[in-house]
Amino acid sequence: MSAFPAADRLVAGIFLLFVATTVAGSVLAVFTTRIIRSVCGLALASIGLAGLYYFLHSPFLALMEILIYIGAVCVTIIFAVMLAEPDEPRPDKPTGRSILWWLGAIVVSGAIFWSVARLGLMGNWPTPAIDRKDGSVHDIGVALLTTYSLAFEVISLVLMVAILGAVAIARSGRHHE
Amino acid sequence: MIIPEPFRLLTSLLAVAGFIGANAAYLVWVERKAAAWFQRRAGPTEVGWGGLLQPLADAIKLMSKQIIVPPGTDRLLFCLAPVLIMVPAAMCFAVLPFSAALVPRDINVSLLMVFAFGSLNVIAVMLAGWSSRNKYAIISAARVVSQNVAYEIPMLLVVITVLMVSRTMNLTEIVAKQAGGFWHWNVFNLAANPLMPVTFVIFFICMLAETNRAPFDMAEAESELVAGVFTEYAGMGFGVFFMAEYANIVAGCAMATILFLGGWHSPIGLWPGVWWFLLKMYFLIFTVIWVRWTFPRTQFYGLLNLSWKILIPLSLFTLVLTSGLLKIFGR
Amino acid sequence: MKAPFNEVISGFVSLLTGMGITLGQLFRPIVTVQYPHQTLTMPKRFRGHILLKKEPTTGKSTCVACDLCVKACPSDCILVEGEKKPGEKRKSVTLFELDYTKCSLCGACVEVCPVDALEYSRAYNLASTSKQEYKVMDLVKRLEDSKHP
Amino acid sequence: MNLLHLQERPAVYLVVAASMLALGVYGMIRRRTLIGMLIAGEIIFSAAMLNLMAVNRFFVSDPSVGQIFVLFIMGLAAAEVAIALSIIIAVYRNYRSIASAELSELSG
Amino acid sequence: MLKVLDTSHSTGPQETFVLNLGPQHPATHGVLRVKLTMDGEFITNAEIVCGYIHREHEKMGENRKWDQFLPNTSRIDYLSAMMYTHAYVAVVEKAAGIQVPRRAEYVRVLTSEMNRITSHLLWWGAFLIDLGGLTPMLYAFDDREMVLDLLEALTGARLTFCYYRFGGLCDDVTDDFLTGTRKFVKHFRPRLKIFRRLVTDNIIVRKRLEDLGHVPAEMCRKYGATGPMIRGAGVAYDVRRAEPYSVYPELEFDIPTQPAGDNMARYLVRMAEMEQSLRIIEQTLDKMPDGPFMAKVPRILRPPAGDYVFAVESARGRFEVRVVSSGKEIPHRVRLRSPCFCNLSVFEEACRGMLLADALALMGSIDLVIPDIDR
Repeated sequence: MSAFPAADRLVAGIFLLFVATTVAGSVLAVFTTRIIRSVCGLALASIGLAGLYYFLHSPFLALMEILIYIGAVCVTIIFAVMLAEPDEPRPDKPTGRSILWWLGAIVVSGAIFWSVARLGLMGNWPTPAIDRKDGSVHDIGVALLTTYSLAFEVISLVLMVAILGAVAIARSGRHHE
Repeated sequence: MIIPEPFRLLTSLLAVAGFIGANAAYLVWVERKAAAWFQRRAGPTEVGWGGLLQPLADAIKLMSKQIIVPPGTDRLLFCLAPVLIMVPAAMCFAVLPFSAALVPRDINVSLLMVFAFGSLNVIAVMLAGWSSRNKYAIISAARVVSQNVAYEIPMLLVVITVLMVSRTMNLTEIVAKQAGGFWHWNVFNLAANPLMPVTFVIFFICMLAETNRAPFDMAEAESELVAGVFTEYAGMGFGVFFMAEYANIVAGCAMATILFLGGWHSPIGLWPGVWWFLLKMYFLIFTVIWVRWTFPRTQFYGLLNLSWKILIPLSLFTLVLTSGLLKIFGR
Repeated sequence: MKAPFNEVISGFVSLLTGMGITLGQLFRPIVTVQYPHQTLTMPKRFRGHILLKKEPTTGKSTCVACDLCVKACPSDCILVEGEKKPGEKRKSVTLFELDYTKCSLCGACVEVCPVDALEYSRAYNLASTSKQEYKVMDLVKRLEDSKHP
Repeated sequence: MNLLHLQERPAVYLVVAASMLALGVYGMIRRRTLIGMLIAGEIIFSAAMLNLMAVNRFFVSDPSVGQIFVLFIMGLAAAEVAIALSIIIAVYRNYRSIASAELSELSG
Repeated sequence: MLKVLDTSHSTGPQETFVLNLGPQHPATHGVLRVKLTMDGEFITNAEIVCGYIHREHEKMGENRKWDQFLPNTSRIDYLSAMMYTHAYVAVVEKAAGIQVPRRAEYVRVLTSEMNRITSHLLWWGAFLIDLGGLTPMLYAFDDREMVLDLLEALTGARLTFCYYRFGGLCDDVTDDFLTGTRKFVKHFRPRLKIFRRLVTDNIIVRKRLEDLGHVPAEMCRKYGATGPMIRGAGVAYDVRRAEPYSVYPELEFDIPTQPAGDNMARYLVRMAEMEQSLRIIEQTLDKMPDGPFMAKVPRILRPPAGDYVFAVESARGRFEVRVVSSGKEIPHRVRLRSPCFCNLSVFEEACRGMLLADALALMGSIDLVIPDIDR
């Protein structure tokens, strides 16, 4: 990397781009009224997140994020959007109650952001390790099947149950057969 | 030979872009010529010698057309979709090893990278269909999603089989392990799994389905859904989808070559090199074209049945078989 | 258990057979005509639009303007005028207009002609930038302009 | 503040995660359809994952632990999406709507 | 829990939408419009809207002299022009009491059967295009062009032949034509085998056709569907045998039937019919008598007053012409019963509950010629 001119500036730029993508994606996902755009926001946030994972020395997770979140979660959500309604109902005229809700949401999320961010910034963290080796795919695999094998099995069980449950729920409403 | 990093990056970027562009343009020509010859016609002959400048003429024609965004569409997504479809295809090329030295970017989990970005494809097609707000396009988009989800599964299962045999996620290493004669190629690696040729066929079928090629071209299905998700696209908007289709085919065939056909290794173990890679890849691409001009389209549910009832059980079976054999005989 | 398995195998074989056939066709010569560069010669009986025949001796039409073709035409697309020139027994044609935009190329006029004055043209790739050219085709003028005997 | 080495400061990641969490909570409250709420939920999941990864990268000795946990969360998120969506579709079939305000049958 | 979510008695609005298929849609082969009410990809109702190219052929027949209607006959169903002309010519001959020379009858049967082959070949190619296979059409056209070249050399036209006249033919057959036809028969038999291996045996085609698009014999009778439709439902109804005309009684051929009534049955019937047509062609070539090709016919025809009906088996089914003569130069009434109209009317009932793609395969297997529907 050292041969690259202005390498650190480029890297910083890319990093900021990923941060911006993540936040912008989340904002889009939450604020837009069209659900399909909201899914796009989620996909965008996932791409940004994948980039951040890469900066956190975990290319494996970055790719898994893309594979699972965009390739699976977003696609499934879009599929459900196609089956159900595409758009949220247009907001009616702001009534006192809805303004109250809106204010409440702003306050709650603002409070959460302020407190968590404050905790992150001011928290009494140990000195961060700057140059650490990344956990290789091999290490992850070994750890999955030794130390965390129980969790691994539980996860596979959860996924299995989820598949069966999804099939059962989705099938019960079918009236073609 | 050590090339300074920025130049290496720049050249590989340019080379990948050029490779994709040239392939997308000239595969159109190849497809038209091959289709014509399969049908005993002459194909493009007018522009340039043997119609060789036809892609250029097509591009000029497409670019000179007005880009129409019909009213009622979701403008942002409608315009974004053609852009979005080119990106994952291009990203895949960033890690494909053309030969031992000719790798744009050699990363450790390149196999995962190809499939992660490959799975983005469906989102773009889907957005194109959804944002068009056209009934044909929406039906087609729904088809595409269920098709791609269904075929992603056997494809990944097959890839995991290969992964277990070669024990690495690095594409360069996967190819390196297949050195020395065609009997070392994964497709003929019967010692690891006697069903290896079957897994190759499964991979090839899934690749056809993932790239929405005939006989699985549900995205376009021109006799049923007019032009499917592309119905509302005009001019270069359509042209980009067209190019992305070929870029995806090239990526898919390159992956099949790398995973199963020994990449840049020659069948007799001598003179490895990039030409072997290209030869195998273009042969597979020709096969893709050949399949398209031979078969009619499958039914939509026939397509899902094929995946869920035949390909997934088969690929699961090969996966279990491989792991069993590996457990028994070890390495 | 066996039947679906057999179906998969036989289905796969049928696919390969199909691919074999198309590959066989790939190496056979092309059968299409490269139109602007190659053109077809029409068979003798080809029914193009009608023309007035040129009588080799006089170089003129034998049409006697009897109006039978006008009456036979199902689409009303022929207009014939003739005059009796002094010193001749029969009328001779002065105007023979074909409205080709209405003509259905049925050949009723040719068949009905008592003096065999009409023939079919062999032209099949007609094109023009103006409709008028086919709206009124003056066959007498064409006969006079034509080079062949 | 030096912009050049932001990527090596844990606080940046934590603030990004906090913002995603807040956005997710806001979405959870404000979205009026089930799918919208599900998406907001996914944002919250992502915030948690980013937090875990940041802590894993900077403060934990074994680098694979955090990655494994994030993998688990991804698996759970996928399972959650599958279940949630099938429920949403079932609800939609029943009520022809996925607006949460209209699903008031259980509220008595 | 699951019971609560059961939606079989859902009270919400039905989730159906209307899909407008045509008038310009790749699958309708012309200007036909079908309004489909869809539930997802399933068709719940279909409404056929035809008439986009109605040309009043019947009225034209009533405004022209008897022989001036002849060119029209080959333009109703332009794919079986010979047979349609045959029906009209024969009904007028019946009315006027004209005896047709045997040579002319043989040539009529010969050319009609060649026309049937061209029609079925075009259907085969177009049907495969409906199914998404683009190559077979070119192979079919390769062979079809050979027949059309022969017929063009004989009649002067490739599609709208208009070759028959009251009392015979407009011109005699040539030796070139007869030898060419023999050559074609020899060439075409192996081609049919190639077609079978390329398409009929293909698993994708079989999966798309077998057991789909059922049109049982009952339904055919209800709507008056004939031709390959009813023969594909197991009924051996063929006008060539049921109401023998011309020299068909002297020729040996089978009426291919298939019991299943699905898309595949109709497909197989048509493929078998091409082979039977080849048989008929061979026999007519062998038995071709010498003699005149035209009977003596008065120049101006005035058939005696009366009501005359004549039917032929066109490539798509029973084509019937009914003429009412009032003893004048111009027919009083010309009525055309075209097979496509009746065959198409089956579609509305048969496609209910089918998937869109299968319904389009069904539509293809009906073999529509839109001008024949609208007339």
